[in-house]
Amino acid sequence: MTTTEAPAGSPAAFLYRHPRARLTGLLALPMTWLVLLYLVPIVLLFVTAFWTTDSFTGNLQRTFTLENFARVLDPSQPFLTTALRTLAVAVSVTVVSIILAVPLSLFLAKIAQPRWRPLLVALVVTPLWASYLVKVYAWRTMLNPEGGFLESTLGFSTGYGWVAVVVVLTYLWLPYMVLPVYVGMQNVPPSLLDASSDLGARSWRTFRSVLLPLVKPAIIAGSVFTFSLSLGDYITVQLVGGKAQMLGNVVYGTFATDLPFAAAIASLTVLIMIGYLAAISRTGALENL
Amino acid sequence: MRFKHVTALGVGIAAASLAVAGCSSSSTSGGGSSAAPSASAYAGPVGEGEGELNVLAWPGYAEDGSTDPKVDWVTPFEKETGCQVNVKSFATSNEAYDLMRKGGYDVVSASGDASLRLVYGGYVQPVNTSLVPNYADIFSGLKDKQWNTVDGVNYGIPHGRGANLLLFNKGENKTEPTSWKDMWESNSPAKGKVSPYDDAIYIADAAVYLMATQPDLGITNPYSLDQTQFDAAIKLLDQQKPLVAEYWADYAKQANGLASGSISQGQGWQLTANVANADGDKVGATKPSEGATGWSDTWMVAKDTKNINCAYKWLDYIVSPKVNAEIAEYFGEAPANEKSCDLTSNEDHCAQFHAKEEDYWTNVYYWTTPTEQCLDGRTDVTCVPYKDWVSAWTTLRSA
Amino acid sequence: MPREEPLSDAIAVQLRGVSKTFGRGDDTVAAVRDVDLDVLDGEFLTLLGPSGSGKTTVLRMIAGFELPTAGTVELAGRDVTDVPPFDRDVNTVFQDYALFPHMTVQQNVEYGLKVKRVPKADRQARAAEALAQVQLAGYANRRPHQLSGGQRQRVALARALVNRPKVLLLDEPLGALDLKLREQMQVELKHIQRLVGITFIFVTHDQEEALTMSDRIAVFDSGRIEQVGTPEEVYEKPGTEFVAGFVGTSNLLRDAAAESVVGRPGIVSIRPEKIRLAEAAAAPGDGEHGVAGTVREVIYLGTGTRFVVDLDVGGSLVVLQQNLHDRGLHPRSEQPVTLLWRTSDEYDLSRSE
Amino acid sequence: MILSRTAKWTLGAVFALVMLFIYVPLLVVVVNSFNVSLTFQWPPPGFTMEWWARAIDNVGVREALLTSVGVALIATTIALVLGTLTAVALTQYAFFGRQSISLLIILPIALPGIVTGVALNTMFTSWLGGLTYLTLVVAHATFCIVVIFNNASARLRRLGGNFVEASMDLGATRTTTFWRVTFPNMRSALVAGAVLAFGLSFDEIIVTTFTAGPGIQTLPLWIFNNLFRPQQAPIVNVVAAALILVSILPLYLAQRLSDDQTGDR
Repeated sequence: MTTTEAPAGSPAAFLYRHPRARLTGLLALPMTWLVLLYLVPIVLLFVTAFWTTDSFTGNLQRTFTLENFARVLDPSQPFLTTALRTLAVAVSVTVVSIILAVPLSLFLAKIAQPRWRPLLVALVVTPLWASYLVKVYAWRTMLNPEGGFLESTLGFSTGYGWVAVVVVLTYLWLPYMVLPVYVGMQNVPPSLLDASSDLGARSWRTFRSVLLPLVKPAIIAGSVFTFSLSLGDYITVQLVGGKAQMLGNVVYGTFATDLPFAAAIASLTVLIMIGYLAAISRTGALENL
Repeated sequence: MRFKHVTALGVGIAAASLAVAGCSSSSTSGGGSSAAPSASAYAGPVGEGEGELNVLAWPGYAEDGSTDPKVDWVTPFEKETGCQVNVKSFATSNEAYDLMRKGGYDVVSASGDASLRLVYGGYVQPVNTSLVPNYADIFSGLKDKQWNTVDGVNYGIPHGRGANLLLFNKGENKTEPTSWKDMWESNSPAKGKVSPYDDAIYIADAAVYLMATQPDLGITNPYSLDQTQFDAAIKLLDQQKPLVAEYWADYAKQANGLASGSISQGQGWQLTANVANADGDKVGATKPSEGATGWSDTWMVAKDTKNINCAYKWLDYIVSPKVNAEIAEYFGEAPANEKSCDLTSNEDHCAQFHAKEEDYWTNVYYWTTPTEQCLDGRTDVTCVPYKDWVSAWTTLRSA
Repeated sequence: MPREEPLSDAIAVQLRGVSKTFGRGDDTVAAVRDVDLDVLDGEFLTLLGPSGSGKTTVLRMIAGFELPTAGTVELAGRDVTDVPPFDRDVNTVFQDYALFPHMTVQQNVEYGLKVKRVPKADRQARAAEALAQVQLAGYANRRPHQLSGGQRQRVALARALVNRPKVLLLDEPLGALDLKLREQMQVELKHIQRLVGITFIFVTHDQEEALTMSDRIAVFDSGRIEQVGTPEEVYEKPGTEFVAGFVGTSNLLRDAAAESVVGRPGIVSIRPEKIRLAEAAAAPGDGEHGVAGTVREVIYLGTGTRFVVDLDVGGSLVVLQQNLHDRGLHPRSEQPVTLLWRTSDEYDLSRSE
Repeated sequence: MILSRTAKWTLGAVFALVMLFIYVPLLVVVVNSFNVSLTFQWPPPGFTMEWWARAIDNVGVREALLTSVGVALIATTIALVLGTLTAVALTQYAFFGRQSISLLIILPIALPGIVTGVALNTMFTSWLGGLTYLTLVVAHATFCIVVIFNNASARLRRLGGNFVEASMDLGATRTTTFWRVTFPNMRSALVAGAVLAFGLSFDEIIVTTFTAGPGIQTLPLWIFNNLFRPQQAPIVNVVAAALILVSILPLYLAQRLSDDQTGDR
């Protein structure tokens, strides 16, 4: 790209005088893309939840109805319970990930020898790149109550069910928590920790009162991933959940036969996620994603 | 980012959505009506292939060597016709129906609970059987049936039929079971190790069991249930739930469980048992005394296919005596082509699968899509339509 | 400081009624309010003021980084109010130098010529010349992070000068340097300016720096120019109380104190080095004013000593005394003294307004 | 940080345990890729190289691998353009609605994949004429944008606006400035972002399931279809083991590049 000094009337000069035009130019393409290819489909899906299907062919009938939402929210139907269970799984996975990621990152950022650090971090994060399916499948074979790895080496296995779902989802999404928390800890200036020690705080106190508050935004940023990825999962549940079902499975199971209902359930997960984002938006952690 | 932005966006989406939903409330999407569409079949002749064919098939129907290098019907077809075949396998009729509806596939192996929906939905075209030479050799008992022919118009080529069998792990079941009862009754020795099919159509399996155990309900056709009968079936399914280890949609996953013993009994296909026994004779399959649900499959052609010549070539190829025999043996079903019975590697295959005995099939209830108008001929009641089967199944699985 | 050579009367930069507000609605902040300013060709003009006084914003409007909310900016008679920076014959030395980290010193200096498509040979010659000018001839292939602060500063200067701009803008360029280096660079900058004859507009909050280097100083406060004048004028005859306080040490007699000492109400400024310390009972001589007080603090400064004296009539004055061998009276803390100065060294602020 | 000896030991122990938790399953996969038993009996009755040999010969794997690489490359390229543009816009300008745009950017990754998948599927099939290779690429590009955006804007924030002004001051227009100054300085961040985006796209299964056209098989789809096939499962293990081994390289690279952010020291 070679440009000479632009004459006063050049497009460059025009754009300079019109920051709005410049901004529009920059954002036109990405915003068109995101709105047309992401926001519109999401809105359409939400719209679909107000429609119904033909009882024989299962085709969409564009007649306004609140029936799908009524069914999702009907306490005599199991879907609210499913939503709560799904929420519980997502929260458990997030909490366990935090409990594991914080000491792990602390070790990496503040104890491990600096020259080993990149290698250790790579070791922790590498599983992110091993195929998702293969990892779940590995756990399925390990958890098999009849002759699986755990049963034959440790003598016991949780089998397939909710515990297995939480363990495997934690396994899958842990790196998404470790990465931001590790970076967050690295960005805490050592002088702050020294100052805390200097003021008489012991390790635990410094950790709780200085380090943890400083990496809180990073933890929250990580939790967006662990929470959202767990919330929408259905494959892990299919493979290691036994007969357990989460919201994702309901969407997956009804999407072919009853799209409006699937859309209503999907809207419920979107609602939960928006609620979560709203709750954490005050912390400013979204800037850290 | 502040709270108000998040909420504002949410509210914005919601408002826009409601506006759209309300405005278009009067229009109806195409294909929703219940009148059979009037379309004409391809007149022919079947010419040069278009070079490509997208096949939607039950697993085991269109093997290309990727499951087992020795099992490959696709490659010879590709060499013979120059039609490059992409195979997508599906786990349930609903999945097949949905994929056909969304387009992109040229031919599909549809079971009875999908075929009529495809016809009435307008997603498949009539088939000109005179362009399929091998059609002549199809068992007459499979031709012109209500699931492949509407108002005298043929919509596909029969492929084969089979029953959904009781599969069992031989280690867990010392004697061969002869009844479905261990899959249904609360005091089952197989408790926690039962594997039912994960689809709304499985409600019919409960109805089949009820036909034998509760004759008072008066069920004569498991796909034609009035509300009382339907409720009884759902109750039975609820009773089954504590017994269940996993519902299956992937036959190979079920084969895994049956072989390892983490599943003791399950409803499934002969193919599943065959796959599970690859490592040794561990799994048995039987049609219990109560009878069973089953399938009679039809190869159909998508309405807007761009590869009509390849599609007709495929229809003829896939029911040709040799290929039909191989598939029937591999999948474990009765072939559709009469001549296949002489070509199976196991000479007794047709006998074992009762291809020629219509009697055997009397208590096999082929998958059919339930409609409000009772299929068993009753007119004094309305039956529970398929949509409600699906929604009951969704509720059952989520509970 | 006397001007060494007369400046031409041609005007290099002219600001008329320039204002700049940031933000919108309730959050509006007026950074610059209605500023008029003429900068003469070849002049070394300093914009002096505390942080937030608008001096940097004015500089950025001359450079073209900000568009004025109102008013016009002219460069050599051409209205450039909304001309982008890349079309202005002006270059800037940034406070943090803003050297491109991915380029060598040579590439940094050549950059401006390169984007104007100056032929390679010419470009290299001019860059070499500019680097020699700032005494960095041997550093062409280094990267910015391999240089010391002073060296980076010089590269930034060379990068700007090589383009031979009509006006060079310097935004607190010496702020990041230590005292020694800063003093050295002050001399050097002034030298280079004389050498190349380019108009320099220099922003600083350091009044001593401003006094040392400038031909003229524009003192800023709260977005307005308080006074424009030679260093001498600004120091000796501060136009406002603010200028008196910001340039040099604030040493004011006001109200009652002024009335009793000088004989009229108002605000009177006396520079600390003009005051003489005398015994408690000493009377002012001819053409002198005197006031009695008590020494509160004695601060040793090396070259001199600073006394803070609380006046009997209220208020206090600072006295600066050279540490000569024969230094006269050198009172201790809490010692009563009389302060004496020539009436001609008084500057009545209330009158000048 | 001054930590007590006990604290250090405890943290070390936690680290070791988590590493065990992370690596045992992967190790099982790798070992099983040599396991003679078709059903992965544990402990393995014997070891064989047969599966590796078969995997190398497997046409399906190779084609799926090529598809995945292709999709990931195109999606990453699109995301690079869109993500960089947005990052430049959001870091260099303050304007009303900026917050909403950054929310919109993160939404594709913050909303569950199945929602994105079903939504895109519905739109593509009922309004835009069905699923193709293109729809898959579009879906992948959409959720990759945020990764590029995050890396690019983190770097731009660190860089500050000073260089841009300096460059314009020296006579370069904004466009020239972008290519001569901004871009060279964000290159390593973009590469790190691209590696991440590539990995994200390469391994995605949920959105892929809903947006891949007929006959298009990415590696994860291939794995999903073959995971339980008795003849194929050992080959799936081989593919997985290979992926684990190959993944270390780009990861280490990405790590190095983002460490490079501190740059001039």
